[in-house]
Amino acid sequence: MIAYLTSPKALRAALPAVSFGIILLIIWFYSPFAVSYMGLNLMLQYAVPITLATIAQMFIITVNDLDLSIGSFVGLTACIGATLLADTPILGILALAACVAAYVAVGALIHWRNLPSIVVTLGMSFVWLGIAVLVLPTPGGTAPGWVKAIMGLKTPFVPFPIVAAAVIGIVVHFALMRSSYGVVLRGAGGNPKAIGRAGWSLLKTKMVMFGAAGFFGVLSGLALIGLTSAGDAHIADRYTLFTIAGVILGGGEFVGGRVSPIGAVLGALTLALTPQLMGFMKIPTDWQIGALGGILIIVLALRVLINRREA
Amino acid sequence: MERNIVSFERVAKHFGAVRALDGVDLNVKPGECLGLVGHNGAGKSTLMNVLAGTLTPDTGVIGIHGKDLKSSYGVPKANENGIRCVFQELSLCPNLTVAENARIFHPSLSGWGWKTKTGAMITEKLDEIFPGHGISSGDVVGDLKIGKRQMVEIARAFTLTDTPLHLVILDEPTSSLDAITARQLLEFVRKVVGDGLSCILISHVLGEVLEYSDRIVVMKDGLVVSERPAGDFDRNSLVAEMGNVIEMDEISEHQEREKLRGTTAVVVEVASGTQKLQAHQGEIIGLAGLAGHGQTGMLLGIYETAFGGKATGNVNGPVALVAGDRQTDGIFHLWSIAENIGVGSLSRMVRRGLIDPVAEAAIGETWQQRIKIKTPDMNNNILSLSGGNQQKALFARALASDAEIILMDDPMRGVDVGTKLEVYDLIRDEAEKGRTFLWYTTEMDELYNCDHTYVFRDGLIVADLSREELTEEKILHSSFKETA
Amino acid sequence: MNSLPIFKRLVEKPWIWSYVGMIVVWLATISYTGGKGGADVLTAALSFATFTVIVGIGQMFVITTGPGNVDLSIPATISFSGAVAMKIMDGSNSMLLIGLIVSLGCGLVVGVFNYMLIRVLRIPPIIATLSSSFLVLSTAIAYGRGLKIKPPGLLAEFATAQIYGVPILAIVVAGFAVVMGVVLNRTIYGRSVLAIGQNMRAAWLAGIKVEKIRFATYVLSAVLAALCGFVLAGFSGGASLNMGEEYLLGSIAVVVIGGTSVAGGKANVPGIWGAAMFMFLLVTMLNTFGASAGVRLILTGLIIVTVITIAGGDKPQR
Amino acid sequence: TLIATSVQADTSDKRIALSNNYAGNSWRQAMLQSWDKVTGAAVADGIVAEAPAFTTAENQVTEQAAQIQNLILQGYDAIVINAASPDALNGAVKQACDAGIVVVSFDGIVTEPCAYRIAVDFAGMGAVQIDYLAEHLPGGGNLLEIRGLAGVFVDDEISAGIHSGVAKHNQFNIVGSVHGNWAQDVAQKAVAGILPSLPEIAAVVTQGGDGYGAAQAFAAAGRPTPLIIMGNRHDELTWWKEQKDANGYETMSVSIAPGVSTLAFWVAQMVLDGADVPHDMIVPFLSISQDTLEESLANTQAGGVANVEYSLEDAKAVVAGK
Ligand SMILES: Nc1ncnc2c1ncn2[C@@H]1O[C@H](COP(=O)(O)OP(=O)(O)OP(=O)(O)O)[C@@H](O)[C@H]1O
Ligand SMILES: Nc1ncnc2c1ncn2[C@@H]1O[C@H](COP(=O)(O)OP(=O)(O)OP(=O)(O)O)[C@@H](O)[C@H]1O
Ligand SMILES: [Mg+2]
Ligand SMILES: [Mg+2]
Repeated sequence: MIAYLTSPKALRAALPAVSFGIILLIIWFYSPFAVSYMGLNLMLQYAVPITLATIAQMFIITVNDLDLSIGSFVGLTACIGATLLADTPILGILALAACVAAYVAVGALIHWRNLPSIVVTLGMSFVWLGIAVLVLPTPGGTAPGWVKAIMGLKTPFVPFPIVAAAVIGIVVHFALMRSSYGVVLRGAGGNPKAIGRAGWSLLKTKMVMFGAAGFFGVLSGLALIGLTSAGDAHIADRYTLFTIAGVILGGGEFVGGRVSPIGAVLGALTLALTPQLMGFMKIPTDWQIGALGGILIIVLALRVLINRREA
Repeated sequence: MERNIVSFERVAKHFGAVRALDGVDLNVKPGECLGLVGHNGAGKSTLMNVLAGTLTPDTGVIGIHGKDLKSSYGVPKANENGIRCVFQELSLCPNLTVAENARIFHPSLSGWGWKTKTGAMITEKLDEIFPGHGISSGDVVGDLKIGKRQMVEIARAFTLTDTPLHLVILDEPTSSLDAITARQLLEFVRKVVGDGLSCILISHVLGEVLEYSDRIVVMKDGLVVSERPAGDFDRNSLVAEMGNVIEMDEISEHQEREKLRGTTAVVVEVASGTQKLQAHQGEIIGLAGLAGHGQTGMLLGIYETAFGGKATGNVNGPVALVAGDRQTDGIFHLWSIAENIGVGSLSRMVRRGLIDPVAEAAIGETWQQRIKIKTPDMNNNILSLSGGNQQKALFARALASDAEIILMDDPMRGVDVGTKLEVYDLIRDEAEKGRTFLWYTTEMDELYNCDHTYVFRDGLIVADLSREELTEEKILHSSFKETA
Repeated sequence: MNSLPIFKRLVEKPWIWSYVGMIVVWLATISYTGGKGGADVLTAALSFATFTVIVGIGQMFVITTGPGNVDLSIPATISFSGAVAMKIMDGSNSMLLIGLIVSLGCGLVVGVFNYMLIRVLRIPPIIATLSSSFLVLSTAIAYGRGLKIKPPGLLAEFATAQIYGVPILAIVVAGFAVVMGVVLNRTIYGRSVLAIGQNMRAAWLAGIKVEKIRFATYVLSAVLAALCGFVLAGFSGGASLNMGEEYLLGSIAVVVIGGTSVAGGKANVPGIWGAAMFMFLLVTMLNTFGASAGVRLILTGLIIVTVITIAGGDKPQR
Repeated sequence: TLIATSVQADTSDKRIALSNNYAGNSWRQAMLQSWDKVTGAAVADGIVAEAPAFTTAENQVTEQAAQIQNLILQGYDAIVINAASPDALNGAVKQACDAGIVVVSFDGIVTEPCAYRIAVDFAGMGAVQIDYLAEHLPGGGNLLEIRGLAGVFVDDEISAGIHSGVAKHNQFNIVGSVHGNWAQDVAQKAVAGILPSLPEIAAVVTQGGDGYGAAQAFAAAGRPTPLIIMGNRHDELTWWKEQKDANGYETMSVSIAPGVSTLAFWVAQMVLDGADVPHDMIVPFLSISQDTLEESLANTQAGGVANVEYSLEDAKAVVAGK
């Protein structure tokens, strides 16, 4: 047991959690108050939508694709959420369902023509942004009350964002890592030919994964407006890069279907917490942007220690 | 008489100019083990791919259980009719565990507890076929060595749930197994055939086919050239049917060379436990033992030492490696055959700072001749080659390079008999010219080509045998010392 | 009869579709304007595509080394090198050479730093270059303070000069692209990059100096980004902190639309030119049509997706 | 009321933070420098305890919201904010107000009622350009509009102002419109692309900082230089001066002074001091005319932006609505 716990494999799996813990520890060192119910609630609120978007990205990465449109897609769903969903709920739900369907179609297209997902999703990012600008030409709108109520939930003992992250991580873990169809989905990333030879439809796996990504993108957009209470087409532009970084930080790999939902959640939380840490360390204005890079590097450098052991 | 499970008539498949199958008839009866042999590129795998539903033939009748399914045949139909295939290039998902890979085969395994169920099922099958396999159902396949991966894939093909199982195709199942495990598998095949299942066994180790199949079909250049009960063949007639006429009788010469040991300079020296691996210039050194006992690790250590990574010993001279696990260690799947060969000799092809396409083509042509790579055009993609021919290309890569020390990681996987003998000659010639070979092999016969053999167990050298001392018993004895 | 194989061979080229897209978009533009300004649009496209091509070539080599390899520090490097070079030259022609050397030096430093993160600290390239881009941008801010200093006259002249409507810079960069195409296909370095991109382990076992090649590739990308920063500052009258921003996804897009495989191991240089021109002309076409911002964005996206769909992906090998 | 004479609260132990979302252009750099300069002096004089500036690494609503939450946790007494979005930060701003923190927004203002707003009349900034053109080009003509970043409210407001101006002076006609994303290079690229297809252009209307890029694009295309409205950047003013000296070129320049950040600082200080401050204030934009060009150019740092910094007195005047 102890041998297993100190084995490189276990350490690598624990890495995302360790990175997150270390950042939390340093924050505690700067401001013990921040690591309280209220502090954690404040610091991690915006991690919830990022976590959801990161999971969406992870689904796509599982089948060896990459989604460069998730940021603008989240922006679009946020805009729909703050306008249609709030004004005419039925229409809003239909519109959001259409968004998910569009994701499914993109997945099907990529499979059908064997296209590089990077270009297709890059193109789609313009499409989503364009629709968002048409739906909501200038920022505004209001989030439906129930969305705000959910995001403002005061859970007992443990702050809502942590509960939410845990629930997301566990649900997705069971769906993708433990369920029997999840095996097929991950297998489609590991060796698509083998999955095809065993009689499964690769088209279906692509569509399921893109659909799941679209669904989580919608959740992310709604969670976001639940916090901001208003929409904005550009609200999540940078999610695209951050979600990719989150998946990788969580131990995922670009190809081969090697992903970890819990790792991805922790990766997203780490990325959300890093700027918070920076806020506490009085850094001169010029170097604030750089400091984020520096902290990321230091956190990631932990890998060396583990990889050294492995070598 | 029972109906044939498979009855193919005039099945043909062309890839551009290559006639992989040129009108093949094939029958498989219930409860028989059908041996399928043929030179590299004869069309065996193509035929099996058609049977497994992964390739659609251009023409021909696909009779399964007495019905012609030509138009609708595909993977789902094959599954429905209880036909499973262990492909030559393995078809496992490296990111999944052993149990998860087994689940892929059985859509009905789902719901709560599927993981336990599947794990038990595959472990049971592994225990049944390969006692003492040392694989856990929770192991991630990518972490397993190629031999173990092959065991998993074989065991998986024999697992049973609610779909029927009539025929298991084994396309070179023993190529990455050592002698002991190969025997375990073949005994198992006999047993299930006795129970009424049918198997198709493809192998280049003719002894296996002769001993374990009921009937043998010989293929040559996309055609079936002979089909008889196994008892009607012997090794020589089989070789003759395949179109090769060479036989081996060079053992005496080798004993001569063995006496030279020590007269040339030591080019490789690596300590291993209490023993020491030593290779002199011009020697052919065999690395023996059961698969996965540190032979590949030794070769990689030497390779890394030569390239200035870590220093595990002394290596004097440039090295090249012939990979055995061609999919992960050898092939550049986007490149042509010529490029795959040339990559080992890049610096020699440079003229005035640029790689000279003429020189590259020349190297390709030379080696196509010397090692008989079966292709109409060396500019074709490497994957258009049959498995054995891909392996030959990797051989050519190493031999074409200017390396003086050649490391071979069980390099004959899937190479046909005729070519093997030619390659043995080639190796001996090159050794005469001063090249040194370190040759890991799982085939006993190949060790007789070596001047000196080291036996590995648990990652260490446990025996050091000269050519005269070499016997199968000694090797087996050393490989199993602990348990014996 | 004879023309058929040529046509077929062309259709099989991965880069052809970016040129087809470019020509279609250009034709659509000039037919809208009734043929007016067709040549001038091409001139403009050439001058702006040039910058994308410079960074695109570096990005191409990085992407070709395999999945997960991408250089996200290009925008920061452009801004950094531009700012440093402009400040050092301070508009003086005599400092031109020194400015260029310092600028390329900036790229070298960034490239080495990126590689150290990837190799020594084993950080996945995408996060390594993202992190380093933050550091580089901070350095640019601290050093340049966002001030826009004019480039030396000679540099500005060179960067904007034309003969017969063809920008000199575009000619130079076209020449450079040809050289890099040869480097890709006919040198040991290029072959090694292609091999590593297909299978790093196999490349290592085939005797390729994997790590030296990866090092060279990341340095090449950063140095080209620095060069782009240098000429771009010359072209647009000074460096600004945000001048690299559009090259983040832009550099990736032109590489992939140009027919380079994101899975690694397959690359081509001509496609980068076609894709860079295509992207510029696409925006121009939609601007000319005068559609509203939303519609323009949607059409941009749909046209990109359409072109890539027609081009199709790799045919799977056996 | 009794404020005027009452003893005002002492703000020497108060801490004010600047929440900024972008540092990647010269305008933001000037804004941060003005802040440092003015608040540095204020801290030295003991007016406030500290007044650091915080910039997010990415120009994103979500990051700025998280940053505001961080500032709440750090217990600042007031947060001065240049917001990435007028509505989408309301959630975080509300949280700050609820924690008893004074929030003052400027340039990029927030709509949350509890916050103070120092608004720029962006629509006016657009309209004034056309008014100027109507005066100088009475015959009218074709206009090229360079816009900012699609989907951002500042872009919409300025553009709306321009379009209302064109509606009023119908001798003008917008024949082309491109998005320059407020980056000179992007603007130059977009203009260069559309220019060949456009008829003769009489004037270019802009949103700030795009003028020089437009001028270069016209020069590169070999087209006559139209009247280009400038945006107070040093390179624009320098180019204008050169043209003016060479051929008497006439135009105007209009933008917001980056020093508005210091006005916001003083407003925050006044609120903490107990002064009665209205929640909505308007700050004039800074415009430069043919006559004030030389003077403005002389006062502008090379490579920077024309600027005005505010003192407490200036702030009081603005608060009083003068
Ligand atoms: N996808 C393909 N494209 C082009 N040629 C192909 C393709 N697949 C097979 N071939 C060719 O068809 C012929 C038969 O190949 P096949 O793999 O069936 O041979 P094999 O008998 O299995 O040989 P081996 O013993 O080496 O595995 C070979 O010449 C091979 O090059
Ligand atoms: N499968 C593998 N794939 C890639 N690199 C590997 C692999 N296994 C080990 N390595 C490591 O990569 C390192 C670099 O190998 P390589 O010889 O390509 O580098 P190099 O460019 O020659 O640099 P150096 O001068 O440091 O050896 C080796 O030290 C080796 O340990
Ligand atoms: Mg075969
Ligand atoms: Mg080396």
